[in-house]
Amino acid sequence: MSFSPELHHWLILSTILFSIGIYGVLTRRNAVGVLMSVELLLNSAAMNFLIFNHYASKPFIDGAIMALFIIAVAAAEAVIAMALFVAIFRSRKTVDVTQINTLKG
Amino acid sequence: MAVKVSTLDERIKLTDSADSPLDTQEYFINMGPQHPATHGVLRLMLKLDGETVREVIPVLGYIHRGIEKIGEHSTYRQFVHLTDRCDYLSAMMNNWAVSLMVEKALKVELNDRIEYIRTIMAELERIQSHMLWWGVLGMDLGAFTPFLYGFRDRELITDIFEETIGCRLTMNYIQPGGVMDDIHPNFVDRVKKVIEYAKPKIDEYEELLSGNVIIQERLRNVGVLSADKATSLGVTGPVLRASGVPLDLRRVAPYGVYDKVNFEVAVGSVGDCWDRYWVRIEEIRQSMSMIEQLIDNIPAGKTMLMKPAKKTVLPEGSHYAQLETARGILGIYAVSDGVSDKPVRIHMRSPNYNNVWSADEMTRDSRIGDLVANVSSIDIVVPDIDR
Amino acid sequence: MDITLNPADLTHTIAFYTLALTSIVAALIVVTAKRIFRAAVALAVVLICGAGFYILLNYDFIAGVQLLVYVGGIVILIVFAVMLTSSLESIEEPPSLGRKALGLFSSLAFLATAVIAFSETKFPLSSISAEQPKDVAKAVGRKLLDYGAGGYVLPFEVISLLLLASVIGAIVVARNPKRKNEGSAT
Amino acid sequence: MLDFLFGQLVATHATFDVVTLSDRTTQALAEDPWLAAGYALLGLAGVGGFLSLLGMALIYVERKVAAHFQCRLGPMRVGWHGMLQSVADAIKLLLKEDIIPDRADRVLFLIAPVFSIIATTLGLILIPMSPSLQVVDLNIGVIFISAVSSFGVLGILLAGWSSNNKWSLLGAMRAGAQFISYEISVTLSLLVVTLFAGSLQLSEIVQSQQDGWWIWRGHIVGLVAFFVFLIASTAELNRPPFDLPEAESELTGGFHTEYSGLRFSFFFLAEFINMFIASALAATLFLGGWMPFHIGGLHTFNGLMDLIPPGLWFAGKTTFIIFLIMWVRWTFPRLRVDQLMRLEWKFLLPVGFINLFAAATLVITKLYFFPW
Repeated sequence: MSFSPELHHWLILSTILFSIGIYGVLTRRNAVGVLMSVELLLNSAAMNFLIFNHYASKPFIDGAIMALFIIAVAAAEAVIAMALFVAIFRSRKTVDVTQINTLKG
Repeated sequence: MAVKVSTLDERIKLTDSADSPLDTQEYFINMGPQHPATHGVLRLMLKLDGETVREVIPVLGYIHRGIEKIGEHSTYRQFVHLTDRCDYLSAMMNNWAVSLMVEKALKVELNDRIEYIRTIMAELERIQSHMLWWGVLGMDLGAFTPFLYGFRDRELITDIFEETIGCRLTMNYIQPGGVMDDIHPNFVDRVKKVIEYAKPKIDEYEELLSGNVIIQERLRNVGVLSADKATSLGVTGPVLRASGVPLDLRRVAPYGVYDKVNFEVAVGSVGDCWDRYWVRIEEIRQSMSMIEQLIDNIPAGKTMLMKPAKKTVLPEGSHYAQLETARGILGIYAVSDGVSDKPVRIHMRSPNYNNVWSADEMTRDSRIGDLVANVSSIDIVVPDIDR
Repeated sequence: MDITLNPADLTHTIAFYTLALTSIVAALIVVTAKRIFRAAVALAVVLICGAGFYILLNYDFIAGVQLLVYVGGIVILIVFAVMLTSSLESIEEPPSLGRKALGLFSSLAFLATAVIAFSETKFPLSSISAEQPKDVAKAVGRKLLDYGAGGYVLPFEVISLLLLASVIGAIVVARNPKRKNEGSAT
Repeated sequence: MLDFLFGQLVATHATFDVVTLSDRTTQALAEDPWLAAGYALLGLAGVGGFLSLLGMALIYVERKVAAHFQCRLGPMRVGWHGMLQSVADAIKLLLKEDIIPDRADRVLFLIAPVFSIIATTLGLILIPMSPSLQVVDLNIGVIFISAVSSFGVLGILLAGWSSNNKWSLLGAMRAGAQFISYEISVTLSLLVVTLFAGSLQLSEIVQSQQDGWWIWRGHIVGLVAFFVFLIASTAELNRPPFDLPEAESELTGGFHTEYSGLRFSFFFLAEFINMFIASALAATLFLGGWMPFHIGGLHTFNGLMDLIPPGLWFAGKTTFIIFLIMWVRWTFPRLRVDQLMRLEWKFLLPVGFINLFAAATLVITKLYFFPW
């Protein structure tokens, strides 16, 4: 076993980041915090695509394109989420997810 | 009629409760007392909704020195010295207002030489005040260069003052019964030279600032003050004239030798910042032409008709005189008991005090940047507000 | 154990572990920081480290996009969201013990499962001699606009539509219905 | 006759081999790790020294230019014609008390200036100053520079937020909104040159201007892109007439209201270096960077131009653009917030898009000047 990064090192790293993201999604009270945890999840997913692209199909770049799509989706998601949070904050004066439990504003 | 006076806390509460529920969060912010755009120690409480100003509450008193109260303990001649420190950019005009009040009360007839010198001095001072204002307006809008241009040219006028009077800012030149001293032999030549020099400079000012597209954007239709609002707020001076009310005491109730010179009263139409800008630029031009008409015709005569050492006692009753300073109408009101050489009560109706309240009217529902332009276009001198 | 590394590999390894450590610590800050703004900054750090990882994997172009879109766009949006919805003094209450336990359990369970799955699986690694395309940016561009087999022009268009829709949606949701006549750009 | 004289020169100077410091480091890494470490150290020290020296020089130049615009002399006391004034100011700033507001978020308050100076440094290392004077030459140079500059604004947002001052917060919000908006226009005009040159690599973009600079080879399109870039990058630099985030007369200094001493000087330095980066980028993309003034086909003329070393060309062009930016600063007043946004979204953005389409047409139809 060598210390220089191989496929499994990379995979474990991205999995750790993903698990941290899961923890954040489940425990964060602030909606913006939840959004940030989701960004962590997306980021580690994009990283996985690139890792597999690099180690499993080097001559092709489909993984890189998937990573690009993930980044674009993350951007769209962040835009919408921000708009929703601002709207929610306007009507409820809070973005605490444990207190936003009705659908009616 | 009882006047309801509310404290600052009450006013804040009042505007706070008007907050629409659960929409956007409005908040208060202090502009000043230390703030570059308030020209001294004026404090403006702003109620903001994001960048939008919902209300402006001027909070006064940070440079209050009790000048009116000190006036009650000093003779009229001593009081003249204090007025320099109010609106320091119209120092001689403040002196003149007190002198006018005393002369009116004592029915002193002045000779033409005194009136000519006073008028020329007042107009010179109006020019330098407007030049300074022009520079400061540029600086408030983010252009630093006009500030130095304005100061450079104003400096030449203060040099003239220094030669004759010995002072550059708080001149204390016009006294009850005349002027402090005769004009310097160089005075006439130098004034002519400066006017010759400054005329093209005003065109340069216009080139630098007036035609600029950003200045037009920043000033046009910003801070509109309607004629009705302006009169009901008691606004005077260029701000009032910009709103379309041609009230200029130099024309309406002439003092000095304003009835002998030709000049136009610059009047705006919309009442926005641009009109206030234009009115002042035009006033500089008019003042120059006035000085040109007067400077060659200064008659000979004495320059002081009342003996300074003599005790000045005004007749019993109240006396009032007013004139047009660079910022508006300055009125001096004094009550004398007919025995003492000191007034029982003295009050100044200062132009800046009334003008500053129009900031709220102008700025409501526009941006912070507009507030700065508005405050600058009102051209306040804070010591004159607080006195 | 292979100690005799050449310097190029050594710098590569050092960079990997440094970035990995930094990004894990920063990610932990993201999910546990009481002040939400600090979490946002930590998120920026995680994403910058992510760009570093992509450079280590030889995907410079994706790293650039990551910095441009994630750090320059999304993080700033999130910072805006934080600024609009909380103040400097607002400190988030820590989650209840139950939630904490639940979160910890699920994340650890996921970690364990995933790691076991990795160690059990034999991935079809490409041979060492396989070469990456010279210019990833060019290759990505060609692939995105290719409408033959293996081309991504349809997903590309869908993504652009999605972005447009989200921008319009965001404007509609965040618009203040009461003040229609005022300029919305502040 | 002249052709005979300069034929030799053309042959030797017509191609420029780009060797960056990072290339040298990677080459040396395989053979001599210590040499590689030496190169890396040299790069670090060079960038650090260059950063502070350039910052001070720019501050001095700015003051002198401002002074001469305003009919005065500017600094004259410290050193010959005030040359050492910046040094004196730097010492003063270093010795000043470092004040942290009582209720501020200390950690963020302390790292905010570091954020912006790091972003600036990362941008600086990519600038090709001459064929042999460039630290790193990434093949995604253009994207990298705009990416890095966009996290400089994160430092500003941090500063504004952590100061716990409403003015700072307003300034930070303005900075964020302004930056995100104008970033689009900058990127659009960068894309025009990328289309022309067919590369994202800065050194290749410079090489592509062998036959003429893009500002006039791409005639109208290049010119429009140049001006859009100049306007939008002035806005990104927070310089007047777009200095709303720190508008002194409105926000008392905006995001850096609460900063003092060394930390303030970091922001100050970052701002000036950013001005250099923007100017250098404009020079590189539109005015040919270190590439001498060439006219396609005229070998004699080109040979003559090659006599001036590339470094001087770069310095001259960059200085010219820096002077332009300073000129604008000391002449124009400031825009209002909504006008700023209107300028971007209703004017620069459509113009940028149309220009990009025009550029694509130009590239397809090969309608540049000197297409050979």
